[in-house]
Amino acid sequence: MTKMTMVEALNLAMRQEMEKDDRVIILGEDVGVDGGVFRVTDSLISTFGEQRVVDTPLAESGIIGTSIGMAVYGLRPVCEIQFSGFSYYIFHQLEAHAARLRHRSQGRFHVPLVVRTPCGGGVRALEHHSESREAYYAHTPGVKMVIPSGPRNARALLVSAIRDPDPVVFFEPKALYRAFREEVPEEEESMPLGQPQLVREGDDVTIISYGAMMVPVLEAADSLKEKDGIVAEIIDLLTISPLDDTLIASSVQKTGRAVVVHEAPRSFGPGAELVARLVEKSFYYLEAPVKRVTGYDIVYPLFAREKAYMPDTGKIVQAVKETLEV
Amino acid sequence: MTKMTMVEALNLAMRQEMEKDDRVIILGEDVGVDGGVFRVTDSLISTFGEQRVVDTPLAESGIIGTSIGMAVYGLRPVCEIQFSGFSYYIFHQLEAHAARLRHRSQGRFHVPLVVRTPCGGGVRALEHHSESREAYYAHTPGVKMVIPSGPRNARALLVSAIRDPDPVVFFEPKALYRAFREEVPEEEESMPLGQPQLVREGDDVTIISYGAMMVPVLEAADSLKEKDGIVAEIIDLLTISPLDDTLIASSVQKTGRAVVVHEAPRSFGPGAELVARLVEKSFYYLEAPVKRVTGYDIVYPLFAREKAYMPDTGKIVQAVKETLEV
Amino acid sequence: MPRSEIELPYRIEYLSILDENGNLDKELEPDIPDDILVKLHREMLSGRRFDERMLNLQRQGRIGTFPPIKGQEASQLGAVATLKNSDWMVPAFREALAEFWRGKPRENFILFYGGYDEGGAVEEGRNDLPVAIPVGSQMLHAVGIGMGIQYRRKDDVVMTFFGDGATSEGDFHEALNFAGVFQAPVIFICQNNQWAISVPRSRQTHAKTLAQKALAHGLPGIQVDGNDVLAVYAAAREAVERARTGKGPTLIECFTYRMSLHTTADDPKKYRSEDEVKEWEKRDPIPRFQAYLTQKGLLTDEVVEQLEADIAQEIQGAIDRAEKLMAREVDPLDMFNHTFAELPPSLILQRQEAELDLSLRKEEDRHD
Amino acid sequence: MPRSEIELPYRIEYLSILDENGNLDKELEPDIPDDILVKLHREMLSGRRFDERMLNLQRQGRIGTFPPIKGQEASQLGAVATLKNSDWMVPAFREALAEFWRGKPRENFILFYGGYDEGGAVEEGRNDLPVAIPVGSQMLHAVGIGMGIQYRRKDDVVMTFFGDGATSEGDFHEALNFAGVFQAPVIFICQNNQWAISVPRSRQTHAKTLAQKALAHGLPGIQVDGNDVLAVYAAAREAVERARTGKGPTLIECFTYRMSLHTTADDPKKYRSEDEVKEWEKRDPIPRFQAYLTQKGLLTDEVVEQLEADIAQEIQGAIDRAEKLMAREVDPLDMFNHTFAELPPSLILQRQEAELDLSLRKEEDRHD
Ligand SMILES: Cc1ncc(C[n+]2csc(CCOP(=O)(O)OP(=O)(O)O)c2C)c(N)n1
Ligand SMILES: Cc1ncc(C[n+]2csc(CCOP(=O)(O)OP(=O)(O)O)c2C)c(N)n1
Ligand SMILES: [Mg+2]
Ligand SMILES: [Mg+2]
Repeated sequence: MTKMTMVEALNLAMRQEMEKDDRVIILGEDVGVDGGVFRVTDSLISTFGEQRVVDTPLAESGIIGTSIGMAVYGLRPVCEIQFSGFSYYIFHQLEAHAARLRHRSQGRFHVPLVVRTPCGGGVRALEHHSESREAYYAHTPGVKMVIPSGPRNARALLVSAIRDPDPVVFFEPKALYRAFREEVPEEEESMPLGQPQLVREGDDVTIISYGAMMVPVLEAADSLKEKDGIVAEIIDLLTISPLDDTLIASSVQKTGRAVVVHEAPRSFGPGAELVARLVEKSFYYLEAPVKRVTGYDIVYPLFAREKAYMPDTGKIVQAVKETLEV
Repeated sequence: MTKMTMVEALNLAMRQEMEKDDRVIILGEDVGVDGGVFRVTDSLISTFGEQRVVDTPLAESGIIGTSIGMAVYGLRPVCEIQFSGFSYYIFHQLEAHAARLRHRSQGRFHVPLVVRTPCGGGVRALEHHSESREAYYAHTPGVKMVIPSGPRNARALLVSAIRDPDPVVFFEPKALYRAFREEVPEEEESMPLGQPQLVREGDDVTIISYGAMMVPVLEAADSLKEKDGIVAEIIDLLTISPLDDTLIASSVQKTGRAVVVHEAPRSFGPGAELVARLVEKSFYYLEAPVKRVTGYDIVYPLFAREKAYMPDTGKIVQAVKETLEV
Repeated sequence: MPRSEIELPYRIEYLSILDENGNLDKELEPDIPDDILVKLHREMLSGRRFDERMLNLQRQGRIGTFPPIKGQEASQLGAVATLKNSDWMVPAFREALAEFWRGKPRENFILFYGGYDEGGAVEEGRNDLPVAIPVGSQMLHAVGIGMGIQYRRKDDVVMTFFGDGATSEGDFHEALNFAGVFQAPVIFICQNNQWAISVPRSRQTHAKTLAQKALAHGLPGIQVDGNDVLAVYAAAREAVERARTGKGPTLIECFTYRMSLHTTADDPKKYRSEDEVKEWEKRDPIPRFQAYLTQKGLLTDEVVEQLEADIAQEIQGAIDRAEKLMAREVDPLDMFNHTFAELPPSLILQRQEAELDLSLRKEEDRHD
Repeated sequence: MPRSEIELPYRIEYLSILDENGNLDKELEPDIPDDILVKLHREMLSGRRFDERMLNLQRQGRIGTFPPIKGQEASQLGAVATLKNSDWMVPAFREALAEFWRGKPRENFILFYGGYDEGGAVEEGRNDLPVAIPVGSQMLHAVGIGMGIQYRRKDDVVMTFFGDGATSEGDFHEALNFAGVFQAPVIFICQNNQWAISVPRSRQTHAKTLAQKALAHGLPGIQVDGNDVLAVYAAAREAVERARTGKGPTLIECFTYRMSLHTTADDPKKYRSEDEVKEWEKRDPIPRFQAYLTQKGLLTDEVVEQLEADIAQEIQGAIDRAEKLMAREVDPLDMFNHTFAELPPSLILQRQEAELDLSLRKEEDRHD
């Protein structure tokens, strides 16, 4: 197995799916010759040509709108929105059509498209380049919302997203693009959408998170174990929506305590749904209030103040301790 | 005092604010001669003229984008998006600019605009005309999200929204437009944004809701009282975001039980935040899991199946009983 | 070098062949097979009658809000009649006649506006997208389908419909622009019926015509008399031919008129004069075409009379079939069927919840 | 009546006055006061040097990603120089020079790209919106401001900037269309620098020019040599005059070139040839204008030498001031200041939480 960055792993997923399936087509701004501003589609154009790796005009609604048409026609467009902060330009198309054409046509049509887009902060970027608004998509019926947390699961989930018969919004935590390498098998590997993963077992508390936050979550768990003897069970959602809460429920029914971590603003954020699900299914097992460690409900600051905005190991450790102390 | 429908009350709010303040300007599709497709801006054009009641071209992003410019210039645009199901066309402008110009300009500019838009179901409408997606706006820092529940508070809240120095998304439950009349004083009346209201006192359970769902909620409370002797305390949020949970907390600390009701899809919906807040602040008072009575996570069906989709008195009664039984 | 005019490849033209007074421009008269001419007439008439019946049904509360077509029969049918079966059609929401031409059963219209999702079904083999209500959003889908056709090296084309109001939406321009860049085989048919609910065409844009919007994207654009089915057909056939032979997209503005209500929820008296409507009644697309066909010997008064009877019966049949379906008890749980290919666990639970709720209701009803 | 051309009110023109070989079209030479000419030159040169210094700072990691201007000095400054102080300016993200002309302190640029929200501040009295990064979104704000000006019966105008890429966004068309319908006093300045990151102008649209996009909305459009500051100034002055006298909006396409990187995160070698860049270097806006001023007796080599020294010092001053500010410890809690006019209760709690967290951190740091 080769050690790959997330960028390389995502590239591999697209390359192999394109080799296997001529319905798979890449569209987006700068995805061709430039290989994407983060190089995720690097050199795909030289292998597959301009017909299959399409540099589009600068128009997000145009990208998603034509992708919907292609998907209805029977292709499998994988389109890139350059930053998730610009994905709101596609929102009306996604909500009104991608998410609904299956229903509207009573099953005659469906829209197997993937919207790949880099999300999240921590890379000292400009305004609109650090946001995490997965909740918008997660709250939209008819759309699946996926966020990987490392090269290997990024590759495997993207493969499944491409094969999925329904629209998938695929957020790529840009802070992880080159943060670390993982063994990624050359041979085909996929992972079902809709299944959170148990990353580490523990008895004292359950930490639920996803995406780039898995890094400080794991660090926090290490620190808690070493310094405080607290053993956290860790769950990586991977698919935010449709959310399967089976694993979360069983874990918290064991540990009795939970902390939820995400970069997104707290209020009406993904963490709220996790708390609500825990209350619905596991109320009587909860021994302490579930804590949310999240971004604040403010405009994401420029990078001089970014560290103060972002959840990090310290904040997570603190929250876990508070959850256990009570 | 005159008995008014919500349509009339909203019209009164705009008329009086326009009389008092020449910065207030109405913009939207069909808001002029036609008086709006629901007649909410009826005859304002004949009083205030085309300069202040502006029929725009059919372009939602254009409406909000020009309104942002007007607001920055010092006016107070009140723009109408014909149905909230089309408000996603404005999402990028709202998120990227209306919600951020104060921050971006470090306080030099602010964006005092109101986006009025009819929301919700129950009126046997076409596709896209029945949705409730307040969570999108509630999760957006820099934007306020308001939903009235009757003629009188609609008028008073709209007055405050118009006067507010920041952008307000004002959802008008179209099912309530002409559903009932209330006494609405001719003299000026406003209500602060950001303050949920205690609608009815009770000791057994707290029901939290807003908008059109207040009707079945109150009906359910009546029925529970009469038939089962259960006395529910009822809270009407009015402002969804920024959410002040003080009243909710104190109520549930008294009753120990809560049911949340909204039309919006359940997952990642507004109810999740309410549950999360209750868990954060009132966990040790909760005697039963908080129940959510909501729309399902599916495409809103056409009206032959609408009744089955919508929360109603029966579902609320049932949820309250389940909450009390445990 | 200094201040000079830039030559653009396209000029905007206007086309009219059979005018409201029955004058025919022989030179331009398109060569259309007799059976197509007769079918066009039949469908126009049938559309007019269907509209009338639906208005009745709506007023009786038997269906909900719907958008009438009256006045736009020629511009819809003249355009869509130039398509092959394997071509694609992407309508807005006022193109029921075009959809019927393509094979949509009339009862589906009634079901749809009667509140039954079933009415949105698109039959296998008919390459049309369903109705798109969000204004301006559907043209991009047509372009994507066109790009798919190019990718598969087919010689099919895509025709998409939209109104004058829709040309103000940004998505309209993104669609024209993508179509231009990729030279996709798309025919953009603008139904300029002069009104977007209460907003007149003159307020929609400062441009003299809608056809000239093509120039922004380097495409040919033409304005045609949309109440002249011959002109619409001729212009559409030319555009279809261009698209089919790889010569790219065209924008056609059909200059027509919405003679009736925007939808049944609308009251046009608030915003337009009776006189204007009367003026346009003179330009009604049906009488002039009927006169033309009569002159050509393809129609007689008796034939028309018989036609009216046939049409009335046909429509009644569609109503009967739809009402029969609507009279049956629907299973509300069907609403869970088409959100995803497969129900995810969270929706299985919600479906169970809905099922339980429905059964409790039934029980209560029994006890009441 | 039959097939006829429709006369449109506008044709698209091209304007060039002082070409890359120093040829001057005397007839068209605009009458610009000497002090403005000299100031234009100074600011162009200063912009070039500022760009170079910023690239250095960025490479040293002292600031973050930023978009260089090199090559577009004339098209920004020629345009903005025609505005009055009370006029409004709505930039995209590559118009720092236009912003400096309007009075933005250079240190704010450094602060902004150094990651300090403070750099976004707009001083009282300067009627400019801050940088807008979402492509194509800001022109609508300009139109709204223009509508505000009309409403208040002022004779101010609004100038808005955007790139070639931005003309593909739907919002660009909605802005032109609203401006046309309301005849708002807006000057749309398209900085066609031939590239939108890696996408060449030819791929952005099938249209021959970007100026012709005005035709879609019934507006006058003109293409000018954007590296010819005289042509840009002349065209902008004409458009400003038109807007100021109630004659409505204009679209100006400045045909120019991005001689440097898209942003400091970009590698243009991946997508364009060195030859192309070399060709455009010959058309550099600065040398030709400098030669023109020298010929006019407004500049000498010595003056330019002195200018270079002054500029270097000025820039150093801005860097020093910015770095002094950046060296101070910032209060991260400032990030809560500008979400709303007043902090709502939920944010007061979050702010307290952040404060507590920061103080815990400080404590930990002390213990480490
Ligand atoms: C994005 C969007 N905005 C508003 C509406 C409400 N609406 C429905 S039809 C219509 C007018 C459409 O005018 P036009 O495009 O000319 O089509 P016509 O109705 O004349 O056929 C409006 C504003 C909508 N459906 N979609
Ligand atoms: C809506 C949106 N999509 C994508 C981007 C990423 N992006 C930043 S600049 C740029 C290219 C802009 O090209 P152009 O309009 O020609 O301006 P230029 O950079 O050449 O000045 C892109 C794609 C963005 N900022 N906003
Ligand atoms: Mg119309
Ligand atoms: Mg450019």
